[in-house]
Amino acid sequence: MTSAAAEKTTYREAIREALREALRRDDRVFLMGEDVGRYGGCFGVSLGLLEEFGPERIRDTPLSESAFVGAGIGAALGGMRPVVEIMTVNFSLLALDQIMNNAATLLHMSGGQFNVPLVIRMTTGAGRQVAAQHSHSLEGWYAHIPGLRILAPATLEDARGMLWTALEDPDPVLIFEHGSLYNMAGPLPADAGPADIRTAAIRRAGTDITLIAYGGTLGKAVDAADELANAGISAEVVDLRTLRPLDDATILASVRRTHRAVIVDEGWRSGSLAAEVSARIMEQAFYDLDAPVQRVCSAEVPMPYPRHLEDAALPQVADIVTAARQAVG
Amino acid sequence: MSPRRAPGPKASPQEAPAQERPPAARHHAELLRQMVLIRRFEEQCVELYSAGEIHGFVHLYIGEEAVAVGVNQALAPDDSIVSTYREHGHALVRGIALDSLMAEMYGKSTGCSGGRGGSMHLFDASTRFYGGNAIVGGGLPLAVGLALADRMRGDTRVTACYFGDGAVAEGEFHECLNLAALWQLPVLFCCENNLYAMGTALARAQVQTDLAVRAASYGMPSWPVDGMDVLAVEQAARHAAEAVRGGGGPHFLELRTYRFRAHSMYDPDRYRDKAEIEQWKQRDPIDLLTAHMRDAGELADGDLTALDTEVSAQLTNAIAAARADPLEPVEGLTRFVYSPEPS
Amino acid sequence: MTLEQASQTIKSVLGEIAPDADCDALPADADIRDALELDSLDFLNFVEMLSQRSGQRIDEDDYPRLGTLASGSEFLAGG
Amino acid sequence: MPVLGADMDEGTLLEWLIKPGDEVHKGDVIAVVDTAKSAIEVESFHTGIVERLVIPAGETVPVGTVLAVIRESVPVAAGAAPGPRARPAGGPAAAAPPAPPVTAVAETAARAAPPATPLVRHEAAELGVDLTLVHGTGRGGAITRHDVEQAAAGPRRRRVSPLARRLAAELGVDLDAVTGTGADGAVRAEDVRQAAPAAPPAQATGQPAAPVPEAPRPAAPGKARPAGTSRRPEKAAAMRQAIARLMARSKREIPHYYVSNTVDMGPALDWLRERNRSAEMSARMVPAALLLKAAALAAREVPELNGYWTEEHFVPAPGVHLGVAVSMRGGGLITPAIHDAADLPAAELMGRLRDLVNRARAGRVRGSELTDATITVTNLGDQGVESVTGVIYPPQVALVGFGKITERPWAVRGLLGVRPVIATTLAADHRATDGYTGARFLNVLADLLQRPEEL
Repeated sequence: MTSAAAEKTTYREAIREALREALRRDDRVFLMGEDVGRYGGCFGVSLGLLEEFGPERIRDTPLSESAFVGAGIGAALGGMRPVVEIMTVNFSLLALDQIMNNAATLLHMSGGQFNVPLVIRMTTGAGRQVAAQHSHSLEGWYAHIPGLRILAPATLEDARGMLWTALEDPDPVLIFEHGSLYNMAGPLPADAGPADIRTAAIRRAGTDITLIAYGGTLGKAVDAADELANAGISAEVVDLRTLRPLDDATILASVRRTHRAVIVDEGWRSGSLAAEVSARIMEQAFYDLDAPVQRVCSAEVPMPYPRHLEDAALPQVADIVTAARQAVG
Repeated sequence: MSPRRAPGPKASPQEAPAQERPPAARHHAELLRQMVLIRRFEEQCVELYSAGEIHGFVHLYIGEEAVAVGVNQALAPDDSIVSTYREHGHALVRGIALDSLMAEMYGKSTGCSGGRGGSMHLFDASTRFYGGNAIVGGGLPLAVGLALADRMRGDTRVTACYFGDGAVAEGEFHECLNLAALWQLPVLFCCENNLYAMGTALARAQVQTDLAVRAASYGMPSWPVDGMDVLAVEQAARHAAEAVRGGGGPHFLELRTYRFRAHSMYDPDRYRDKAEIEQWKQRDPIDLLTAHMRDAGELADGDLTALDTEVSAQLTNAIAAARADPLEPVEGLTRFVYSPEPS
Repeated sequence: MTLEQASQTIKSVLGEIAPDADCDALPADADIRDALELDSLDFLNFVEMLSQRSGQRIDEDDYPRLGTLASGSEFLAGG
Repeated sequence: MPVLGADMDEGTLLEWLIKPGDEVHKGDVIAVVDTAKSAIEVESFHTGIVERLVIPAGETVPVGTVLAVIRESVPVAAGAAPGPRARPAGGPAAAAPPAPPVTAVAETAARAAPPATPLVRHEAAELGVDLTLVHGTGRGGAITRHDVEQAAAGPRRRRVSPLARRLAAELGVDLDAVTGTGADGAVRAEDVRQAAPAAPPAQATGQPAAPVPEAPRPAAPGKARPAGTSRRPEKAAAMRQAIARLMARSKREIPHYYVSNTVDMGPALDWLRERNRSAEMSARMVPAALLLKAAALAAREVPELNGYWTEEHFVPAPGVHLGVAVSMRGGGLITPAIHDAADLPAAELMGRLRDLVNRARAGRVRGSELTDATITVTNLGDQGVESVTGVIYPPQVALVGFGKITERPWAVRGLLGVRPVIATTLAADHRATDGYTGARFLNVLADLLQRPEEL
C-alpha cells in the first residue's frame, strides 16, 4: 500500500545494486573491465560482485582497453548483454576506435542487420586533484557521435535505474559516472526501479531562469538555485540526464517559460555540449529569449593539479549565480 | 616558464671519511644513499598525504628503489628518460632538485612542473626527464619518437623508458617494441615488473608471464633481472645501455621487483596475500645492499643512522620550503596551454 | 506494559510524528490531535506506530481511547 | 568591394581617393581597385560625408566587403515613418532621435546577390557589429547586410531581447520609447511590459512551479543533507516568499469565481467503517482518500476545469494529476501532485497520499510532483473549519476545497435526520469557465460520494 521505505544509500552502492539486479535478471549480462573483480572496481563500484557471480560473469581484463571494449561489442553481436567498465574517460580514448568505428557504426554499415546491445560505463570529471590525465569531461565528444546513446546519471535514482533501461536498449549506450558523485549519499526507495533514459528532468521548478546541468554539475546548479532564491530569483533546474539524443522538448519548454538560460557543463566551452544546447535554444526558442544564453564551462586548460587552480578551472556555484544574475539583470 | 630552483648538488657522497674508502665502498654507499632518499621521501609523502598536505593520486615506489637507482647508474647526463606515474624514484635519482620535487607534490609554482602536474606528472627539461605519464603504456611511443629524433639528428643518446607489467597488455607496448626494433632505435625498455597491474596479478592478465620472452619475440636482446638487487640491476643496465649506445638497437630489461605498499596511496589490498608481501619484504633492496656492505666491511655501525639523519634533514628542509613556496596565482590558470608567441 | 511505559511509548511516537512539538509538556488530558495539530494521516501514522511498538492490534473503534495521553496510556496498558 | 566583372571574386584596394570627413557626391571616383585584370576606378553611388574607411589600401578582400561607410547627408525628419521594424535609437537613452540612414559603398553588390551568410559575417566583423545583437529582417529572420549596416550605422545599435521585440510587436509598443534596464541599456521583456499602455502583469504566462523553493534536490556530493537542520528558518522564509508571490499573482491575474455545496457523507463513512474493520492497520483509509478520488473523477468528467490557462487560452490536461495542498509543520505549504489520480483505486490513492504527505513533510518530493498538478485540492477538514474557499494555483484553473465533516440535521424525502455532511467548494478561473461548469463539477462530485464503493 504505502511505497517501500527509503533506504540510505550512496551513488556507488546504487550502481552496484543496479549491476547486481541486472546480473540476476538476465544471465546474458556480464561485467568486464580492469580490476572490476578482485579489486572491486577502481572506484569500488563492483565490490563483492565477483564473490556473488563468479569470474565468468565478473571478468577482470588486462589493461587492454581497445581489446576488451571491442570484445564487448563482439559479445553483444553474439547475443550477450555485456556491461563494460572503463576506469576513466581519459582511458576510454584507447578504445575510441572501437567505440566510434565499430559500436556506433555497425548497425548502419550492415544495413540494419547487426545491432550492438552494449553498455559501457566510465568515470568522468574532475574535482579530485588527479590532474591532467584523469580528470576530463569528454562525454560531450561522445555525444557528438550518432549511433550512441549517452547517459549522465546525476541522482541516486538514475544511478540505480539507468543501467537496466540501458541494457534493454538494442544499441550501444555509454553511461558517464562523475567521479565526485560516488560518495553522494541519500535515501533511495528500496523498490527503486528502472529509470527512463529518454527525457531530461526538472529537478527544481522555477520561473525566472533555467539552469541546465547534468552529471557532476547538477548539484552545483541546484546549490546555485538555492542562492538565487535567497536573492529573490526563482531558478528552474533542468537535469539533461540523456546527453544524446537531447530531450529538446523539456529544455525548450522550460526556457520558453523562464525566457533565460544558463548552461552548466564541465566540458571545455569550445565545441561543448553546452554549445550544442545553446544552439538549439537559439534555433528553436530565439523569440522567447529575454537575455543571451549564458554558459558556465570549464576553463580551456588541461586540468591542473593544485586545488585552487582546479577549483578555478571548474564551473562553480558562484559562477552559475553570477551568470544567472547577469541574465536576469 | 615557471621559476625553478637550481638543481641541488649532484648526488655524491659528501662525508669526509668516505674519501678514505675504496672506490667500490664509496659507490655502494652512494647507491644506498639514493635508495634511502627515495624510501624516506615516499614515507614522508604518506605522512603528508594523510595529513591532507598533498593530494590526488600518489603512487609509491617503496620496495622498487633498486630499479631506479641501478638503471640510473647506466645513464649519462644527456640521456632521455620517459617515466610513469610511479616516478618519484626515477626523478630523485635523476638529480631533479629535491626541493622542486617536494614543491610539485604541494602543487606550488616552484615545483618541477610548475605545480600543474603533481605526483603523477613530474617533468624536468634540464635533466631530459620527459615526465610521469599516467596513461598505462602512454610513454612508450614517446620514447620511440625521442630515440627516432636522436637517430635522425645523429645524437648518441639512450632513451630509457620505464613502464610496468600492466603496460605489456596494451597495444601500444607491442606496437612500440616492434617499431623500435624495426628501425633499430636506441631505446632501453625498462619494464618494472612488480607482478600487479593495480589489482590484477600478472598471471591473471597474461598468458606468457615471462616478459623478457615476449620482448625477445620482437627481435631485441632482453633479460630478466633481479630487481631487488641494486648491484644486479646496475650491472644489467650498464651492459644493455652500452649496447644501445653502441648502435645495437633497442634492449629490454625485465626488472622483477615488488611494491610493498598499495597501488596508489591506499587501496583495499584484496588482491594479494599479506604473507606474499612479507615474503618479498625479506628481500628489501635496502636491506640486501646493507647486508652486502656489512659483509664486505663497507658499513660502519653509525653509518646508517648518519645517513638517515642526513636524508631526514634534507627532507625536512624541502618540506619547509615547499610549504612556504607560493601558489600559482589564479590569473595564471590558462598559462601553458599554448606556447608563448615568439618575441 | 505498565502505565508509565505506555505513556513513554505514546510520547516517543508523537515525538517522531511531530518532531518540533514538546511532548513532555503535553497535559495528560489534552486532546492530542488538537494540541499537536495532527491531521487524519498523522493520526493514522500514530496509531500504526503505536500498534507496532506495543504489539497490539488497534481497531478503528478504539481510536477514541487514544484521544489523550491518559486514556491512551490506559488503553495500551491493557486497562 | 563592388563586382567589377562577372568573374571577379575579390579585389585589391590600390588607393583611396577620399578620407574620413570628406564630402562625396554620387558619381565621384573615390578609390582605385585592382582586379585580376586591371586597375579600375570605383565611383560612389551615394552623396554624403565619408564616415570611415573600412579597408586600408593594399588589402585584398572578397566581393561584397564593405570598403567604406558614407553617411548620407539627406536630412531625415525625426520620427520618420517607421520601417519594417522599429528603428534603432541612438543609445540607451529613450526616444533618441533616429540616426540618419547610412549606406555603404558596396551596396551595389548587395543588390545583385541574395543575402550571403559568410559575406554578412565578414561585413559584420569589418564593421565591428556583434551579429548576435542584430535583428534579421531577411527571409526566415535571416540577417541581411542591410541589417548589419544599419546596426553599424548608429553610434551603436540598440540592444533589444528577442522576447522584448516580439512582445513589443504584440503589444504595439514603440521600442524607441522604451527605456532599457538590461546590460548596456538592453531592452528586455519587462521594460516593454512597463511601457505597454495598460501594462499587463509582469509575470509571464507559462506553467510555474508550485510555490516551493525547495524542490527535491540531489544530495550534494559527499554530503547528505538531512532534512530539517539549521537551514530551516531560511527555507521557511523562502517558502513564504514563494507562496506570497504565487498567490499574489493568482489573485492579480485570475478572475476567480466560487461555488459551494453541502454533501451527505453518510454512505461514504459507512462504507469506510465497514472496510476498515476488516482491513489491516496499514491498509486503513481515511475519508480524505475518498474525497480526493471523487475530486479526481469529477475533474475527469468535467475536463474544462482540469488543465492550464496559458498564452491566453485554456489547455486541457491529458490526465488528472491531483495537487494536494500539504501544510508543513512550522508553517507554509506545498502542493505536490498525485499522478493520474483518477485511474488509481481508492485504496492505492490512499497509499500514495500517505507516502506523499510523509515525503512532503520530510522535504523529499520529486520535481515532477511539484510541477505537474492539473487541479488542486485543499482539505482543511482536519483543522476543524467548515469550509474553505481557496486561491487557484496558476496556471491551473480550479481549486477544490473540503471542510470538516460535521453532523447536521438533514432532510431526506421530507424526513429530518442527523447526517454527517461536508461543505465542498470550488474556486475557478472565470477566463476558462463559467459558473455553470463549476456547478456541474460540484454536482458530479456529490454524486460520486454517494457511491463510495465505486470510487
